[in-house]
Amino acid sequence: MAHDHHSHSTELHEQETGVHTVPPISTTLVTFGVLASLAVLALFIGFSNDLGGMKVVASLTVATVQAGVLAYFFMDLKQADALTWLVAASALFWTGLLFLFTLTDYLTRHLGVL
Amino acid sequence: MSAANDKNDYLDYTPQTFPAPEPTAEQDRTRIHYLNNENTLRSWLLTVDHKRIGLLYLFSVTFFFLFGGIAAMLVRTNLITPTGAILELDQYNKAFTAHGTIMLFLFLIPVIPGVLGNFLIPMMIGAKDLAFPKLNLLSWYVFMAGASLFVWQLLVGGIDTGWTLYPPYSSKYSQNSILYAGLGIFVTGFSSILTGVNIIATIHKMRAPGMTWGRLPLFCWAMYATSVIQLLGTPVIAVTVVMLAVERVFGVGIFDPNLGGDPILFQHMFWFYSHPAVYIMILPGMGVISEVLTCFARKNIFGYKAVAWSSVGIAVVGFLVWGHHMFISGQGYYLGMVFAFLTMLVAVPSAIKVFNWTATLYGGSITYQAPMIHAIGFIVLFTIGGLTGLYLGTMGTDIHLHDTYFVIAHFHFTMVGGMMFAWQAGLHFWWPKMTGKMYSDFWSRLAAVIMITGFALTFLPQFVVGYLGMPRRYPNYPEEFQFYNIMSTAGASIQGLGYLMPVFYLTASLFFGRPAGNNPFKATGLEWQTQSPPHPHNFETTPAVYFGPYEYGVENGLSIFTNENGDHLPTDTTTPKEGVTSGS
Amino acid sequence: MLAFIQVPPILPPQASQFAIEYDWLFWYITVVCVCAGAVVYGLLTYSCFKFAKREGVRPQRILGSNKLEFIWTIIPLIFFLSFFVWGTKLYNTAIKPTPSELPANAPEYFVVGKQWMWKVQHPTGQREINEITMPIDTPVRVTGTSEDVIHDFGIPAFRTKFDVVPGRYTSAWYHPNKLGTYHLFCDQYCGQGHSQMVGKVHVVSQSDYQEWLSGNMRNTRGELFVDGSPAWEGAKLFQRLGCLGCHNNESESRAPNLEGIAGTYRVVKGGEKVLADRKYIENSIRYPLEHIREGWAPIMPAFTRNLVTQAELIELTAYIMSLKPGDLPSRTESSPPPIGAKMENTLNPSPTPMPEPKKDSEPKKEPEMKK
Amino acid sequence: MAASTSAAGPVAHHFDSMNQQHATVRLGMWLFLVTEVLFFGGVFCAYTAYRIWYPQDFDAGSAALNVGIATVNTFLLLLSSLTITLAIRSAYVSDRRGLQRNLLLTIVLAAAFLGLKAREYHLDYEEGLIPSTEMIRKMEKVEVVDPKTGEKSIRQEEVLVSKFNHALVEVLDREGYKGVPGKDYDPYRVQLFFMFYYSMTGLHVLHMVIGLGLLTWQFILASNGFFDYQSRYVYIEAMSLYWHFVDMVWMFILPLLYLCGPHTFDQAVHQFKHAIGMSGSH
Repeated sequence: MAHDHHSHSTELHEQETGVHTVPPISTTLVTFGVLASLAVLALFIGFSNDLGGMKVVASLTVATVQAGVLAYFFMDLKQADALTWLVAASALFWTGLLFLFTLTDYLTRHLGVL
Repeated sequence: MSAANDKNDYLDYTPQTFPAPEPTAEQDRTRIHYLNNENTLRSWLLTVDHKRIGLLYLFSVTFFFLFGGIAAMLVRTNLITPTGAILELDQYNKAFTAHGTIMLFLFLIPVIPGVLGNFLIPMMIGAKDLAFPKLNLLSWYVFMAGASLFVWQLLVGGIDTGWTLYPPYSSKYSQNSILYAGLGIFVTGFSSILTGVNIIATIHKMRAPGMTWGRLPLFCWAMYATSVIQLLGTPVIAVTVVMLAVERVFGVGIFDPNLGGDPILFQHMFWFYSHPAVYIMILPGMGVISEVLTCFARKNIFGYKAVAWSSVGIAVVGFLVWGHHMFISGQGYYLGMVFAFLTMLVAVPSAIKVFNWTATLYGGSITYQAPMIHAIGFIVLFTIGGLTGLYLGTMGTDIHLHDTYFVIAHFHFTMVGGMMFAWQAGLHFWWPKMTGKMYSDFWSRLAAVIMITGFALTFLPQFVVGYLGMPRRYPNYPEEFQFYNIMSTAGASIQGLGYLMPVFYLTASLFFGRPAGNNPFKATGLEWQTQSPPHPHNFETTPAVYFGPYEYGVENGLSIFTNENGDHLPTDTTTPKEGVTSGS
Repeated sequence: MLAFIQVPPILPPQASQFAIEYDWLFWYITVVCVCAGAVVYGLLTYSCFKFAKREGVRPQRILGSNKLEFIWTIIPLIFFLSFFVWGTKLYNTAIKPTPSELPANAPEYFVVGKQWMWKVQHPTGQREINEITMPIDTPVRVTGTSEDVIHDFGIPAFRTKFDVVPGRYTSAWYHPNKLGTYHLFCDQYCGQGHSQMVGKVHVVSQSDYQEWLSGNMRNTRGELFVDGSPAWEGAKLFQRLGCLGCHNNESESRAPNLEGIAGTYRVVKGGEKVLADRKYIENSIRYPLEHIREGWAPIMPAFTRNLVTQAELIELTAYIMSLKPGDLPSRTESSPPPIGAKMENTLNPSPTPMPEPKKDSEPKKEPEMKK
Repeated sequence: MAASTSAAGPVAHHFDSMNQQHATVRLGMWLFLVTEVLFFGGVFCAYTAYRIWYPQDFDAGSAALNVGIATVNTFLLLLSSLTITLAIRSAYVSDRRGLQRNLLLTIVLAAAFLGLKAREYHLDYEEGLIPSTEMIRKMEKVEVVDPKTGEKSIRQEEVLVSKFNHALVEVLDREGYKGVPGKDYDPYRVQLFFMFYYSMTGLHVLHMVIGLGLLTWQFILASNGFFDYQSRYVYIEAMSLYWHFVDMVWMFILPLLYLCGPHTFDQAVHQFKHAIGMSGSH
């Protein structure tokens, strides 16, 4: 009884979440290489003072790419199940909401009278 | 792993069938359950059993409720006369702040997730415990730590900013121990985050075979939605409080007009959490009501999907409406318009719920024990709360009603008329399961009626006096408002009486109450199929589930543990199709 | 004590154009809500009695009905949206009046909120404390800011309310259409004296308003509001001569607070008690070192004739004699914006100025002024 | 069967399988990271709001920061992300020595980061870049108006100025920032920027310290006695998730706080040398 009880529920849960494996060491090193070079790029942009308004845009883009690589390879979203993706996405989505509405205020307040 | 539980391996325990057999009086005496297995103080303070932690929460929140209740009585008593009957201005401000902060952060937010959520969710989904038992215990300790900060803050003089803590008053001008209170909010918030993580992980990963999302009890749905809000909202107020504290320490800061900072920004970030927080407070209550109504009307819930998804809808849309607290605060006009629109949308799911509950009663076979009376009280009062919310969500009408007693009445109708009655309903409904004892039928019904009448008398006049323009947080007010305030105070004292009664008859039931039996209300939920009080591991064998949660509608109810042929296969491996497609 | 309770009003007075428009929407929502409540409670009561448990009657197995649910999703939504549309329109009227509602040249009152009082300045320069007098049937704009924390300028009879925020200007407009005196509340919690931060709104006839302006009308505190009265001129001098730099109501002020000293006995160096009458005050301005208040440093410069003429001395004294607790403006007060100032672009709110060096270095001028 | 559910084995009593347990732990950590995202999201949001209002002032503030240390710290943190990823691998393949080595490396890198950070704060403190209402007296030409005649005269006078603003102007001059206080930027709003600088880096440092604690704990577990790789490696993994997140936050702090103002590479080098005392004073 205990036995099939187990076999049963493991099977049930394995279909929920696949078994994780650790990526080959080469992948890890390559990922690090990419991240490091992106960091160099970010600093390069930071030290070049002729971009004007585009500077912050450029460096934030780099940062976003960096974060993406980090999340996908190091934080292993690569093997993660749909649920994990959903969780990660929801974090970004709600942060987006916070930004969207709050900044709407700061961008449009002067248009209204009150 | 869990030190408290692997001591005795429940030797005399026979593998369980579903529903569990009613124990004989003899067995009942010898049986091991979560209350009598180990009774040292240590075993309680270091327990990782979700049921015991639920009880720990029960004791603490009840204590804090009395605390906040006393503050409320002070406030109401003071308002008997236009010039303030008993308190100095400063004392009054501290009293209503204490009432607000304690009731919100130490009672309404933790009460149902902490007590009923902890106790019931694993049992409702057929699990042995929450996903992270140690984390669960930790979150209770964190909660108590935060709570003691609040208490400490009261002892050293209390704060007088109102629970909203608006700067620059809270950051520069108030001379009180804001820092302790802020830290208290931060810490208790952390505890509710941990609870949220725990509950979401549990509902996702620990469901018994066949317990699909379509068969999940509505209480679990509501708790799931609540936890989502706790996870996404709480960190924002935490960091906001941090920034406030920084400003207080440095003397200059982020919301400081002297530096060109904007006090309104604090309000944005505060309400980003604090508006969804009111859904943290009401959603679990809605879950409870769905359970109670179905059981006492012997009916399937009317429109399971609608009720379930409206919880999720509220959780999501609830994050998009915070600006309706700021229509006249000087936020952008266009933003305000967007918020007003979304506010009208978030009103819809609540309306759906109310209609569905009403429809659930139709064609039932209704009995009126205490939980049912509370549940019906919930519907009646929450309807008023919801409808009056429309005045405040409408930009135009909010101009006049904002920060008046109309607002006070509105949110007490939702928070107390809603959540408090739901809490009472739930407590009375699951008390026999928690303790194995039945409370006095007469007294419990009487208390319910007293609470409802007292409540109505307290808060209905406040709508009128609010429309007349009496501002909130006023210890002194023009004479012409006195009549309504006296009515309120009278009602408040009746209410207070009502809330005291359960403390007595529930305690009495522990000693003199008759054994409740496994399933006194003949409910269909999994939690009712184990013995009461339940076994430390809830179920020895994980049950397999075959039908939806509210199959009252057929003779004797369909046992959710038997397949169509009525075979008892608690550990069957051939679960229905959707049984395996659970998960995200 | 119940005997003393007034007969309570049911509805607030309706004293402005906006109030009328407001109440239409208010009662529309009320009617809709009452109907909705009636439906819910009707069904509830019906089921509760009809389907109470009876022997032998089995509950039906109803799982739901998409049709019904659709209906009671859509119908409320329609009503809610009607609230939204009408409400937004009303809100728009409240903050963006059309020229017909509020002419561009409408008189503009300035309001400064301060813990815990309202200072009102009329377009014509008169000031009131916790009172605002306005002529009937004349649209006016009220613009407010705060010296310290967030306050809220609310007048129930006009159904309006707006937060006054430090570091920026917010405003509202009124079109009073009913004579009378109405409540003025601070609706945004602002600290200990929040409930003391109340006042009166006087809506008076045009003729009375003219009389009021000419100063022959007394406010509820029985004071004249003469523009150009000695006390009034004195107040301006008090500001200009920088007396406020030391004689202020702040904890670190370097000179005695002058509020309400008139007619009291003041202890001076040597323990002697002196009656603070007009003579005493004039002397203390001309020859400060004659009477030094016990516990204060002799740092006050002598305001000799070439600094303060006799006429000015009288006005200054009149002002100091008239000071009541709370009348003294706070040191960092940015005096209310000039007449005709419009909303500033709130994208860069002007911070209230930090204390300027001039005030602190004032006592240092003492030697030069002596000679 | 009671045994299978008791806490004897590596599988906790309330789980049915190791796999379920691992999945749950991962999910739990991800859920926690969601809250962390919103936690930092809050303060970043406030930052953005004011950045929209006061771009020049924020640039000026950034110009006063020590970008040299920030640069070095960036790479320290990236390296630590690498080593902790290797640590998971070692745990997965039950290589205790490798696990210890990688955890230790991570700890060292984190400590180095924190050390430099502390030095940075110390420098800020020495330069007086702490926002406050504090005033200092200094001689200045002021225009005095005779209250009677209204005639103006210039006179050397001791006046009160905001301590921070005074210090800021000096630092910016030293760093060669071409901007006139009061014209191109308002020192008070730079104070606002510095509030963000301290809040954001402060919260980040707090998270680093917590992470350091976790690392040390796992290192101790790995070093002495029983270390059940099968059940443990997922905890290392969960911890690494947290650590990577902290790294990720820094990736955004760097451009928003340090790099948004005008900086040059030589300046960075010089600042870093000065910070670790390899060059004399400025």
